Amino acid sequence: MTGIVDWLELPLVAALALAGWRMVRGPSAADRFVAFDMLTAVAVGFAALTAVSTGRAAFLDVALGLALVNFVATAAFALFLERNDGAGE
Amino acid sequence: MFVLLLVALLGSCIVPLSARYVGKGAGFIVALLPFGLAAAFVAYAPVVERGWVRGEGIAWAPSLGLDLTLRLDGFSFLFCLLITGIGGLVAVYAGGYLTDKPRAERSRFFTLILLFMTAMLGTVLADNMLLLIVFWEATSILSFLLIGFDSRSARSRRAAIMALQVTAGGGLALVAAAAMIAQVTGNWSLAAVAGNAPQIVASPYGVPIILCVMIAAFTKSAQFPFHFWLPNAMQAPTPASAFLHSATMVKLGIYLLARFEPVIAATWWGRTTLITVACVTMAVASVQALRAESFKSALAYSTMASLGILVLLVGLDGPAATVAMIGFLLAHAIYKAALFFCAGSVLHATGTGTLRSLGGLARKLPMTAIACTGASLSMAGIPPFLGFISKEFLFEAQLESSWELIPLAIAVLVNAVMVGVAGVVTLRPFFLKPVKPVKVEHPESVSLFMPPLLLALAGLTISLDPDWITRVAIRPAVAAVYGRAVPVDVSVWHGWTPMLGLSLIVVAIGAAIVRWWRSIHAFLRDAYLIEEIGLERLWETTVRGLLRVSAAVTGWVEHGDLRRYVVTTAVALVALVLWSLAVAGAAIRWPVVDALRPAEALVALIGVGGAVAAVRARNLLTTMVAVGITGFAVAITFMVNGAPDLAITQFTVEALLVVLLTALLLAVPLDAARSRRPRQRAGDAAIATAFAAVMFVAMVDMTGAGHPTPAADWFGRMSYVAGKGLNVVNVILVDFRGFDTLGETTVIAVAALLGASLLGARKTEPQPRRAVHYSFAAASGPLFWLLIVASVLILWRGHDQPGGGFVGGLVAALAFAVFALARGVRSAETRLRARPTTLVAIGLLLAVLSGLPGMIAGGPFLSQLWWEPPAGVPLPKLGTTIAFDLGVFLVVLGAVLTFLFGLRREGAR
Amino acid sequence: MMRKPLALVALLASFVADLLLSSFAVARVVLAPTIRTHPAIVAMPVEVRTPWAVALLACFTSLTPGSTCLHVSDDRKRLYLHLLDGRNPEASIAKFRRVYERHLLELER
Amino acid sequence: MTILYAFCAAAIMGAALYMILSRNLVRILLGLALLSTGVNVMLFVAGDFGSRQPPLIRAGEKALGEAADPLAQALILTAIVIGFALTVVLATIVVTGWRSSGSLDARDLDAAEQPDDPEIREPHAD
Amino acid sequence: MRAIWTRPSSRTIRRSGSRTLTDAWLLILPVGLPMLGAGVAALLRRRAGVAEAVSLVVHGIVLVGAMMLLGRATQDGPLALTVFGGWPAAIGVGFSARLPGAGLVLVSALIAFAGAVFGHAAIGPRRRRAGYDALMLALLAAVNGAFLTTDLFNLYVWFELALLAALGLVTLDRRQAQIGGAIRYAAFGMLGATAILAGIALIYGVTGTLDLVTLARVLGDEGPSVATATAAALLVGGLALKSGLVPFHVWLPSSYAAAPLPAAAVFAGLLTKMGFYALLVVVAGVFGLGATFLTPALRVIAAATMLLCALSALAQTDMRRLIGYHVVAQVGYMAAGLSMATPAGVDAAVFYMVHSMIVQANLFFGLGAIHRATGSWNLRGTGGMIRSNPLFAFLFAVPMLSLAGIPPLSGFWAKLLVVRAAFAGGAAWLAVAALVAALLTIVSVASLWSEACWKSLKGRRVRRVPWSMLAGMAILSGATLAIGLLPERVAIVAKLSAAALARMGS
Amino acid sequence: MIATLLMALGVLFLLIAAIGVIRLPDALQRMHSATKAGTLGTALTVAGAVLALRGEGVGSGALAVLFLLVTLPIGAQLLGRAAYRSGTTLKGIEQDALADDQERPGTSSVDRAGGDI
Ligand code: NA
Ligand code: NA
Repeated sequence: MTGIVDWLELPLVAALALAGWRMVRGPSAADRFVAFDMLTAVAVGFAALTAVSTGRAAFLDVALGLALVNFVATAAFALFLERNDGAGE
Repeated sequence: MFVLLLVALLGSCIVPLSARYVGKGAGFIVALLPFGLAAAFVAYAPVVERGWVRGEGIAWAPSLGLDLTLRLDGFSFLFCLLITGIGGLVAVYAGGYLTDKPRAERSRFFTLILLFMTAMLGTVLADNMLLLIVFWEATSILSFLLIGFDSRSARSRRAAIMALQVTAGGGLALVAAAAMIAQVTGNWSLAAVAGNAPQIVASPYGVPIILCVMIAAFTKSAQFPFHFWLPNAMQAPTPASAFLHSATMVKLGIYLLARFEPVIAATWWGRTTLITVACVTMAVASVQALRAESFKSALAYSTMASLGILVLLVGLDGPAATVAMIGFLLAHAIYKAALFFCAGSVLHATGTGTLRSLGGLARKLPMTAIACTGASLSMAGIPPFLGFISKEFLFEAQLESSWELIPLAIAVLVNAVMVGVAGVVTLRPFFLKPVKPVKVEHPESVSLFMPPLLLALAGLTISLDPDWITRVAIRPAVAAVYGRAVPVDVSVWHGWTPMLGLSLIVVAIGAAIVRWWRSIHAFLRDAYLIEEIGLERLWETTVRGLLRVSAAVTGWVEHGDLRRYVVTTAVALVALVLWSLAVAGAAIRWPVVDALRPAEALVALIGVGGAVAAVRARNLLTTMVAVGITGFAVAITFMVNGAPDLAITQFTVEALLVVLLTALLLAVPLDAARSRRPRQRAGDAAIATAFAAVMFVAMVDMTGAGHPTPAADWFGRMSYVAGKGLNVVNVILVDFRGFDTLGETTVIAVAALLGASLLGARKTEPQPRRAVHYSFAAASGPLFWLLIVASVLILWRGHDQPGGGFVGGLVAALAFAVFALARGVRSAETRLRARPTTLVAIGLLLAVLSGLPGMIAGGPFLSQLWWEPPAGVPLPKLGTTIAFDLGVFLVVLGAVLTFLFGLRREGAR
Repeated sequence: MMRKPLALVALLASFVADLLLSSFAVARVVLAPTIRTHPAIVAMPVEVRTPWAVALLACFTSLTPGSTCLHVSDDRKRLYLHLLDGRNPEASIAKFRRVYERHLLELER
Repeated sequence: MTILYAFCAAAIMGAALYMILSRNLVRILLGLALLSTGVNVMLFVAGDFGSRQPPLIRAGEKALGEAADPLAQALILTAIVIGFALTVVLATIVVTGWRSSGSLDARDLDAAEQPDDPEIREPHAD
Repeated sequence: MRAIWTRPSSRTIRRSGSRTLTDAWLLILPVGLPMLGAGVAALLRRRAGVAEAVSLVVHGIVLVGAMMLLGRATQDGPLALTVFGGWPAAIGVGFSARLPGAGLVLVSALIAFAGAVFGHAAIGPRRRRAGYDALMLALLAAVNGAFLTTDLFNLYVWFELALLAALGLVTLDRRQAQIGGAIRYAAFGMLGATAILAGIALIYGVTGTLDLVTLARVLGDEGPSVATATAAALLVGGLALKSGLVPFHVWLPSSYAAAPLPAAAVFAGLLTKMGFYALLVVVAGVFGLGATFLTPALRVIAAATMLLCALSALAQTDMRRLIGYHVVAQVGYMAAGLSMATPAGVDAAVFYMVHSMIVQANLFFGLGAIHRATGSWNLRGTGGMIRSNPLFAFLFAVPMLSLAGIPPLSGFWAKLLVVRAAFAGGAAWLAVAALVAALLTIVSVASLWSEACWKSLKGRRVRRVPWSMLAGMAILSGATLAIGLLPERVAIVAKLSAAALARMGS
Repeated sequence: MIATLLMALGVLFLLIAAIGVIRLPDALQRMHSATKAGTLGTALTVAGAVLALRGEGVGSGALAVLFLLVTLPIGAQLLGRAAYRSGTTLKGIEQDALADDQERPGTSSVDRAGGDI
């Protein structure tokens, strides 16, 4: 099981890299924040795979935490975008 | 002697208080202390007379090498008599001189004068060199305070500072000398210096020691090139000038040189240096004495010349030189103090001290005129005054020593100048006709004319009946300085000797100087060159230059450019590491290469990629996002390497940073235009690379050393057994190393206070804005509660599962963040119901107090107690750790909310 | 009595199905040799009135194939949707109304 | 893997230093945040990460089997939270500075003339 | 239901009996009580008077406790040690009443107490409501924690606490100049902390332990390696930054100028010395004086610090910057002592620390009083203190003369010990540098005295200095005089400290 | 086996989503990819993991997926409108009904400063 999971990590890393690339590359701020959402999903995937490879459910707690917290970051990003043009006030 | 010093010290503090209540007679009351001390010292005369030495010692601070050892020999005894005797007269005189001053000021003056007297006594009595330095420096400080006594005058302040700069510098040289001597001989005794002379000279410290002693002596005794402070010191009130800057303090240099003569003489260059410096000083002082315009400065320069003579006499070899030195010391102290008193009286009476504008005062100040005449005759070396005898000794010493004629010639000339000065300062103010009438505002009083008169009389009586003083003071002093008894013949008439011939020449030249003083004076006055090459100006230029250098250096170092500070720091840090590595000279240990796990490696590299992107981005939002990627990748790295607690914390922190930093970015311009030139950027890149390289190498070596984990292993074994928790990290945080956590919690609490202080000030609420997004607003309520429940669960389960107070608090803060984002800060605040800082304070109290129950139960602080339900009862185990973690939770929650509310509000402005 | 739970189950079922379909649709677009999309922003009239129902509708429309709700009009009468394939907006809107709003109206009662 | 992580820690720290050398206060702030991330990785490298097992004792067992270094993790956790606190505090100070001086350039820090301390002169003015 | 409160059985209690119990309370008191006080003061900060009262009481109790603690530390027999939680030594985090830490706790308690007294008139209700009292208490906790801890990482935590508390105090008034100072302070504080943490990471990686005593033993046994030499340099660099040694000092003088008094006084007295204390422990204790790879650089740093900063002070007209530079220069003397890498040098450094903490805090008090009386921080705007406030002039003269190294005040003995140690250690040039810097200090102090005390202030009335300020100064001036006149006790403590540090690993 | 399959499928969807984030032409379209494929991928992976752990951690896993299902669409709505209102370039848009309701600047200042690397 562990061996296969190790291999499954590779596409995840690729996804991570792509999301990171988009995040850095933009070009618009919205692109970066979309990429951040993607990043969250990939990280949750990582947590799940780690749980399997170590056999410890504790990593699913991490997944839950991630899902909880990253939404707030997305919301903050959105607010930043809305307000940056003075449209929100 | 201790008793006497103690009496002097206490008396100095108490006796002057009388000046606050007594008017004119205060001087007489104050004088009781010095005169009483003088009488007490005279009681030691029988001891000293026999050539014995009285020593006393008390252990004080043996760890520092400091013992209170006092030593009274003939030389010290002579000084003690001069200090206390003249000190008493100064007190009397000052009582009259300062009648106009406010009483508090007079009292302060007496205090300083008496303290100075105490310090002088201490200096000449101290045997331990540290003790000597204590008193020596005290005289410098008191001199500083006395010169600047009239502190409203800028000239006084300047003169005081100059004097302190020079004499305190000399004091430091003395400290160095003492430290080096102690290094060589292993003890601090001044008396032992003579005995250890060969050892000292032979040591590598020999030359520095002698140079330092000379610098100390020359600065104190105003020898060239450190002489210029003395004439300026005449800014002090005249009684102080008479006491400090003529009769006593300036002679401390001579005292020191005399004590060190065996060491100085043991080198081939020591005596030459002394004599050269003395001759230069004498020459410079003579010229300046003739240029001097005021009574006091003419006296000051002549004092300088006299000090030169004394140094010369220390430098000359042979017993006659020592005899002459002691004789001249005594004579000079007596007549010069008298002359200063007279000068002060003239100044006091007429308000002017300029010689050219004075005249005809003999009638108005008759007793002063008599005293001045007597003292001047002694200074001029006219028989039968004491000055004559001392001058005879001087020439005898010159002739008997093994030195060439140049010093002699200079001495003759200098003595002639002294004759001239003596004549001028007596004739001009008192007996010649003034250019214009001189008005006398204060007539002379008993306390003003009695002290100089007594001194003038002493100059006469000692020379007429020298037996007692010779027996008691001069002969023991000579013996003490020369090292063995020397026959001393103090009498006015020695018969027709070469010395008498020299005296006659001196008097003749002196008379000529008096006759043509006006033209000589005028000629020298106009010679600007002398002023120009004066070292005073050089010194001031040096000090000013130093200030400029200081300003320049400070400006160069403290340029105010943060970047350059960081550059300096970073370069220094890297250099320090490289230096340390170079000195240590160890080779790198390479770690055993372990298998590369490609996915994890890529994750880590993505982290690096984020960092690189952050470096390259010029938009602040991009930079923040890139830094976030690094944080994210690092969190995943933690996760895949078995650190769920770290991962969850790092993820939460990253999310919170987004919430908080976007608020910052809302407030500031996002475009960070390049602020560094390309070359600077290249340099910075080099520094950063070097730093990274150094860290990399160190880390490689560290991992090459293996990973010993004794403490970590212990924690793994004991976590459940002793700490009742399955999550070892959490048990470490709340129990094994709970104290770290407590400190960290306090850090966060303090951060919250800071945030509240910085952000809470603005009460202006931004315009209420409509809900950000319909769905978000609608969902924010349930989301809030979901997050709150999650945070409590994370807190509660933290002891056994990933989580704990920190993460719990962060997640709870995120719950409020949802609210603040969806409905505005105000409604989030309303939902909280309390001030965030109140949560912080309560949390901090809870965390600290949770450490006490265990302590009350008899263990150390933070001993966690556990309550376990009886078997079969379905209740969880409870521990004080829960209170601790709850405290942490509240602090974190309150702190993050402080910033969340404040920064979001700041961003919304 | 049973209408509401049934409506809920039906809602969730169609949502899961939509999520799957939507993901495959996205995958097809993304993996196509050349990206061919026809994005459009359209307004969709809303019948449900309760706030939570509107919010839920907005969420469901956001998770189904090729559409994301961008904005709810202030009077809550219109959703503005971004469509990945906006060539036939009326059909898409009609589908949302049929699949989701119907159940939501049911639940709202 | 060890060497790679060491490289990553060093590279992150180097990049952070380069950012701190900038003159834009926000970049400095972000650089400092990055620096603390880098040091955390360094601490992680310092710990023993031979095992990918988390330091969680399995239910029913009394001691930790083979697992990652719990002490290093505890230290990093403390460091993360402290770094977070410092970053936020610095952000607050930067934004306050921006509000009062209107500049994000570190060179302008000293530009303002220092007015005398109001409170010492008028002790109970407020 | 029978509930039993238990303490897990495996804990090893080092000693039993009432003395241990007292030790445990005494050891936590200087840190725990200020922390508790900070919590209470933060809770009640809206009521300025209550917060101040809390602060004064806590400071007073800590002072008494610190005296008892020092008594315990200098007593014969095993030194007091408490490991929090009751875990074995070298496993948990502990506090120990060893020297010089225990002595420095007393000094810091004294300074903080004097600061609390001084602050009665100097700190108005607005600042108290902004959290002044809580921040000062937190600062005291941080400093005492650093002096007492037996754990390297715990030391780092205290540094962070001190950094944040100081930052809070620096920004208390939110003035622009303060913000500038705060940014610099924060940036450099974080840089220093990072260097320290990186050093700790390397040491932990090599040894797997953080206990100072264990580290001293382990590192003493091994020769230097790349990792340990780098760690040492990083720690020295980071701590040099904290204590303001050249060239890591540039941020310091202006930051001190930004802080409100008496916070600046406490910074001067405690913060830089906290850094130096850690340097002392790391260099003399953990790595040991035998680790010669540190000494050459330290000597250069020490000489540069003494000379450059004493020189820089000369041209300053802002009194706070002027004294700020002297604060740094004084650390140079301590570093000079330490850099000799001999017991005599460490002895000198400890003595110097004790002296300089008190004197520098007092000097800042004096500046605060001058500012109160004349309304100016600039030398040009001050004057007339000797006539308007003669008692102040006396109380101010004591630290000034002591700073200049005039006997018989504490500064003289301190400088003497450094000079002697330098000669004895064969670094005569360092002694010369120390003396030259001393001369520069005298020049600077004389002009400060002349300007502020002697010069008359034309056209402006000089106000009376409030009694509480004078009382605060009197406490410290009294201490300086006492150390100067009776230096033996401090000298013995310094000697014992040097011995204790040398023994740390054995 | 099913667990592995689920996980593989999940990871695959995550990868596709990421590719979409790269390949799709503008922010709103990329959001479709991230939200839909990303959510499905995550859910599948977590479900696979829970199966592989024989049900251990099912609570956390289910909650995580549930939470993602709730938050991702809300996040998408938030970001979508924000992107629209901040003036993000929208490629090939054929109809813009929102233009009546919302102002939309020509080019966002964020974007102007944003594309710099
Ligand atoms: Na001689
Ligand atoms: Na001769």
